[in-house]
Amino acid sequence: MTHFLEFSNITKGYPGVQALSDISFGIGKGRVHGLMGENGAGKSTLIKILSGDTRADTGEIRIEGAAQNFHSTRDAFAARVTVVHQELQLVPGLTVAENLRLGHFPARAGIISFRELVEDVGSKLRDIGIDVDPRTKVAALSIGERQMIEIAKAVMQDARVIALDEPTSSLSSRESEILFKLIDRLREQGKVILYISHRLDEIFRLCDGCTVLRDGRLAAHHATMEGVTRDQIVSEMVGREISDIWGWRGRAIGEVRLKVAGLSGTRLPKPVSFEARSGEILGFFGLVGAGRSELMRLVYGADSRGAGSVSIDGRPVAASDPRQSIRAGLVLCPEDRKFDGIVQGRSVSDNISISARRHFSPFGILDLGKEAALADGFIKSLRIRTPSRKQDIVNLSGGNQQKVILARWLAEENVKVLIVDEPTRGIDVGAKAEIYDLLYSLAEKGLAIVVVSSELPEVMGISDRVAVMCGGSIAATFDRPEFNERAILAAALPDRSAAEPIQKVS
Amino acid sequence: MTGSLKRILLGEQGLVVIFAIAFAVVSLTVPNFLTERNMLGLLQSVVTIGIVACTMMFCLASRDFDLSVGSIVAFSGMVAVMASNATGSIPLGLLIAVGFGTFVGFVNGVVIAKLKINALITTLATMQIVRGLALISSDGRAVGINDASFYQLALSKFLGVPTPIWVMVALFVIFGFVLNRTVFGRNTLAIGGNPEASRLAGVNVDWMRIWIFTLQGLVCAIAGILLASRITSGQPNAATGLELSVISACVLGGVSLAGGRAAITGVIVGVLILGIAENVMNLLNIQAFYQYVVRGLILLLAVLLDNLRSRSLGRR
Amino acid sequence: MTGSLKRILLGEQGLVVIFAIAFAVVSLTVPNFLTERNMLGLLQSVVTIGIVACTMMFCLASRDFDLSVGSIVAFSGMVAVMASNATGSIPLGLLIAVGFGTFVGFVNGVVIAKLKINALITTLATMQIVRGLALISSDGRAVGINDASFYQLALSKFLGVPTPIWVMVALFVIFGFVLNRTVFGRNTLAIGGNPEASRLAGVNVDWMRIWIFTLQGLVCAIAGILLASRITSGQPNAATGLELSVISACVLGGVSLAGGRAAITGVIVGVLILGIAENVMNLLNIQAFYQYVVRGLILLLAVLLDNLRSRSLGRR
Amino acid sequence: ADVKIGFIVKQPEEPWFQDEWKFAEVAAKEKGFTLVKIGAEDGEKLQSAIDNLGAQGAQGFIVCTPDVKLGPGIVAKAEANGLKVMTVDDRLVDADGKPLEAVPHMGISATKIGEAVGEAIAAEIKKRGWDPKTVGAIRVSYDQLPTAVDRVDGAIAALKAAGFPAENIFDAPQAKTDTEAALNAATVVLNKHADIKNWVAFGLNDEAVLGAVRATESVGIPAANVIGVGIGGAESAINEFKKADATGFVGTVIISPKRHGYETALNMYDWIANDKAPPALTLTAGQLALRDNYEAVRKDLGIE
Ligand SMILES: Nc1ncnc2c1ncn2[C@@H]1O[C@H](COP(=O)(O)OP(=O)(O)OP(=O)(O)O)[C@@H](O)[C@H]1O
Ligand SMILES: Nc1ncnc2c1ncn2[C@@H]1O[C@H](COP(=O)(O)OP(=O)(O)OP(=O)(O)O)[C@@H](O)[C@H]1O
Ligand SMILES: O[C@@H]1[C@@H](O)[C@@H](O)CO[C@H]1O
Ligand SMILES: [Mg+2]
Ligand SMILES: [Mg+2]
Repeated sequence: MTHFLEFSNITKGYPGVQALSDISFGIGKGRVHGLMGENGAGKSTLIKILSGDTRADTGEIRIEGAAQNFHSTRDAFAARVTVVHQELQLVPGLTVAENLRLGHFPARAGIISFRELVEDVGSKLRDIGIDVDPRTKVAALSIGERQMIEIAKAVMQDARVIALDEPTSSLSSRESEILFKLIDRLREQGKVILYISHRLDEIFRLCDGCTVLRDGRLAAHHATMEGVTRDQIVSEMVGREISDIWGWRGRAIGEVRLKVAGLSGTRLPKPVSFEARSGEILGFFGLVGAGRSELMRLVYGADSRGAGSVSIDGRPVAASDPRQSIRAGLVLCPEDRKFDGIVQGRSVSDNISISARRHFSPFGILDLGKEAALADGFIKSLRIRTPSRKQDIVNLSGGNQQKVILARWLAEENVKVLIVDEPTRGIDVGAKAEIYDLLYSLAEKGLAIVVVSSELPEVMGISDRVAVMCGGSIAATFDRPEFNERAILAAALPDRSAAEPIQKVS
Repeated sequence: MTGSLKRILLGEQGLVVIFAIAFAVVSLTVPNFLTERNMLGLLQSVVTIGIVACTMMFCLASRDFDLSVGSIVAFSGMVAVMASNATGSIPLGLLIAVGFGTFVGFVNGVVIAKLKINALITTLATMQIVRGLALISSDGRAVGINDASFYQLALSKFLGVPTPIWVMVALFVIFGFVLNRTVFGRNTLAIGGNPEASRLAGVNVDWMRIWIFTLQGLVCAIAGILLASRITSGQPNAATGLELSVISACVLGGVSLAGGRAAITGVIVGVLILGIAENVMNLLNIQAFYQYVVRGLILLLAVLLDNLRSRSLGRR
Repeated sequence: MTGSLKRILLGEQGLVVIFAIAFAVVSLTVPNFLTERNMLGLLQSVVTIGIVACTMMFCLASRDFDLSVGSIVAFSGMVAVMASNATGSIPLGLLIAVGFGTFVGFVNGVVIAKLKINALITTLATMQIVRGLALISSDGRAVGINDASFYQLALSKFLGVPTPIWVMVALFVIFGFVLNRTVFGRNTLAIGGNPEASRLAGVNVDWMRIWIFTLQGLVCAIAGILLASRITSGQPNAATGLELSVISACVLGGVSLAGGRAAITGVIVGVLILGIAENVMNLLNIQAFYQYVVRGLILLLAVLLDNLRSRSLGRR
Repeated sequence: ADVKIGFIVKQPEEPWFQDEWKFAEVAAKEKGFTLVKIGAEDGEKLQSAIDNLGAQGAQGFIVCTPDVKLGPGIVAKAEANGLKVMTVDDRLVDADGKPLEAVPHMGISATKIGEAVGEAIAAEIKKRGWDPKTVGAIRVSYDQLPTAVDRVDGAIAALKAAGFPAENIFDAPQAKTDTEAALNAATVVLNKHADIKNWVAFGLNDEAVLGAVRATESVGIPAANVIGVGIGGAESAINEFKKADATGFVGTVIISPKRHGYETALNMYDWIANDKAPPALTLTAGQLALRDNYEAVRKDLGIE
């Protein structure tokens, strides 16, 4: 039987890494097919080959029986294949409309018809259900909004095959739902959709079948999801069983460690106050643009504060300087891995030791042995997939980059408050469980931990207390016994009648 | 400052407004500045910088760099003269010069885009190679032109304004339009803003870079021809250091060296600031050595003002 | 090519290997090249570029740019001479010169880091301001030194090798160590790789940039003093265009203009390539105008070779 | 042994030095020695050039230095390399500015040549019957080059001596030494003094004066009202004389690169081969060439 989209014997190697070995499987017309696997299993690599971004060493892709030979993304586009890449690929200085039609502007004799551009994009966005003015500059959008734009970019084109690489990693459930409806519609139109996600619920909600990769090999292929269970997929992915992924365990909650009082900033005009205690995991939930990331950046001193104060163990932390925060024991894993997290062009080891190295550098001279040991230790304990600690971090898969950033702060001595913004964004199930476990043991050591997440099950699964943000302020807080999905969601939804429209700078 | 004044000063067109104010102040305080003659002289003095800035804007906006412009200007001017002499036809001579400049630009583009050699090094190399060729082909001497109508390119006037100024204005209009209204212009900004995203979106990045450098070469040839006509000969030493002036003008005008940001109004203002600074210093009879210092301070001041502006813009 | 040869040529140290081969070829084919005299002359000829390249490497690695080095070299040399003359004490004169260079570098750093003005523009401005000050303070003429022991700085030898060469070698060692083995060096590279991420990881980016420019100023002063001693006077026109040579040397040596990548071995090779090119062209009596062309071609060739190398490295 | 002589010049791009080299080459052919030509734009390059000559086994060199104050350094470097040295065009001085008498020199006095320009302009003013008080003078200046200062100062001195009022001399500083920069600077002066009808112009070299003449043309001052006298007499000036209509560029003071190039090379050869030291000081003179006699003057000086 020939499939609509068929991968046969795809192989791809990088120096020191066999990213894909001999991958073959097919997907029928009008089907949504999941692609699963641990971080670094080779999912994105497969998508990159499908999009013409990278070329396979051997093997071939067939669409409707015809062999495809993509030399560039333009070739793939011409064959009506579009892709949402794992990392956002937008041009911040251009408008939403321009970004959506980049590479394919409506133009006569090279002159762009801006009216047509804006109208066309506007109507398509409305069609899809995205509420953004096409004339807004992308720079003014939040990550979540950008992600939606990125998805729109792929979906708007008249494609036969659409591949989505972790499209929901920075979407809240509300936007995710918009996306799922969209995918259902595309399925009805007979498109083939290849869907990558680390969220199993989504796979079961959306997919007609799925393929699991492990270490670049095909671990399992399910033509239908009938009879397939979660546990089965998890064990196919990680090679072992994970019974309770959250694994929450109670612990003693102590004194207030982090106290935020009346904090405000340019993009968060209303003052916000909250506290986190020793041993406590405080979850922050909210919809995209609720202001959680803004708040955490202010707490950390990444952006300059308007008013308010932050103190740790009763001692105030100087405003607007991450260094002061780090020295006071307050650290942040940022949400935007690419722009705020990784240091491109530098090794894994360098990325891990960037902050902590000052502790083992008498007179500023590095102890290379200690640095190497530190890096190797984390590569092992966090199971970071990399050929060596000397690998350039940009060559790591998304999830493994995230682990490196976490390792950066775990390496710091004397951390009292750990803020993690979307800590498991792009992290596979197995690693998620490990990270949660790590958070619990850190909390047990007496740290106060703040977790920002747009995944409601995650927030509810691991937090001792949840703060819900809406429109730039904390709308409600819930203690673990009071956790209730509907109540939390309700608190996150803005009261449409009372809320002022969100102002955007274009 | 009242709110609305602040808004005007710090708004999108803030640079233009600041410039207009500075211009008014200079007009009122510097004798002989605001005369028709001086204005025309001033504009003529910025023709070379202004013309070359049009395409340098594209080059910088796409995150590239071109140091070879001065050499191309000098050599194309010489080619225009030599080819006119050799063929006995000025139009043919000009055509050959334009062809030559375009060719050098094309070579730059191909080397940079296809061989993936850093633009700074490539154009530093062609800057020297072309200058060397200019010196070799003329034995280091100025080449004169036999046909006096060649001078008319620069001396002729339309509505009382010399042709070179019109050419500059026309190029400002054309390239302003291209930047804002065409696929080419938007793709240029996209490449500068996020090369990876542009490539993935199907923009032919290599081809765009080749085109941008080719255009740069063409425009340098035009500037070179006008310059040769103004100085009535082709000189192998002309236009040294032009690259830095042009890049300064662009950066002054808000073109980002990190790519992705450019506007023709800014570039025009940048060019005029440089021209006015020179003009006023000479009108005020400021000593040559002090001119260096003043030039440096003006540069700093202009960028500082613009930074303050855009910073408070970001804070709104 | 056999596998292992390929591995050597295209490996980490490929640039060094290519250079070694080129050196061997030149030694065998160019008469008078591989003599002790010529080697010492060659090394002395690259002292200024070599010294300044040490800190320019840091500057580029952190994604900055410094065009003011030539002016600082010239002026600090003059200051050394003038201050020695004025105070009657050479050590005091040198101290004042070093202080002066360091101060200019510090000003660069503060303006760039704190006022957030583009480094290119800032240093283009200080380049002109400092050059202007140099000209003003000397009325455009060279200043001679009364005390002949000033010349000894450059003429004295240790183990048969002139002091300036030792100074250069010492600085290579020091800055090579600083780059790879200290927090300062690693933070420099981190800033170049991603300034925002580095800031959030607790690197004091502003402070680092100020330090880098300050060091650059200090090192320029050292180069300026040695130069003044070698040419036995302080010259306001010295070292013009130095910035481009130094940046070329760094880029030739694999320092990325996009920041985050640098190695001292590369920089040393880059400096030597430039020096050898000049030396050999003069030994072979290549005509001045052709030297331009050859210089350009060597630049292109060196980067091209290196690119081919690192490209096939990526493909393995 | 084979004789090898270096000829180092400060601005190899300048036609003047091309000519000097050309004539030195003639001497080399005649006597059968090797001539090594090196350009050295600044003190550092000059030091390397001398080392380089030493390494190649040259026995002596002739130099036009980028700066006369480099004197002691050049002498020391030459000694260290065992090279004989003589200077051409510009004479070396010590730290106090006194000429280094021990180094043989052939040259022209920058001040003298400037005076020749001034005198030529004054004569032309007289010939045209202008009243000096109504004439403006453009001093195209490039003050960071000491020779340039001396030349224009010479011209000014001669003009003043001929009764030209000092207050009518206006400074037009050129940012670079090319024609375009001179043109732009001179244009400002002309526009600032729009009331003045008659203009004279002088500067560092032909290119500078040409810039000023172009400026008068661009603001519409007829050639009859302009007197520009340059220095050098190379192509840019000749091109001007070849134009069908006379321009404001009336003349140029030609100095002969032939003697400077040929004779110095010959002197150095004699010094090395026959141990015959050159004369300590030879001063050559410039000669004024006008539109109608430039060919004769050039022949006279041995060029062409
Ligand atoms: N350009 C590259 N150079 C070297 N190695 C690479 C490169 N791109 C990917 N790899 C390696 O290939 C392997 C597969 O990576 P890929 O990005 O496909 O993983 P993934 O399944 O998408 O993981 P994640 O869930 O973390 O996104 C990883 O080990 C990664 O480090
Ligand atoms: N660069 C920017 N310029 C202007 N507005 C911005 C910018 N970045 C974010 N915003 C706006 O600030 C608000 C808060 O965004 P923030 O990213 O803090 O929200 P969040 O709750 O963390 O949601 P997300 O899940 O998107 O991160 C949003 O309305 C967003 O549109
Ligand atoms: O610099 C000048 C040169 O231009 C030529 O005129 C000869 O003398 C030199 O001093
Ligand atoms: Mg991936
Ligand atoms: Mg967020």
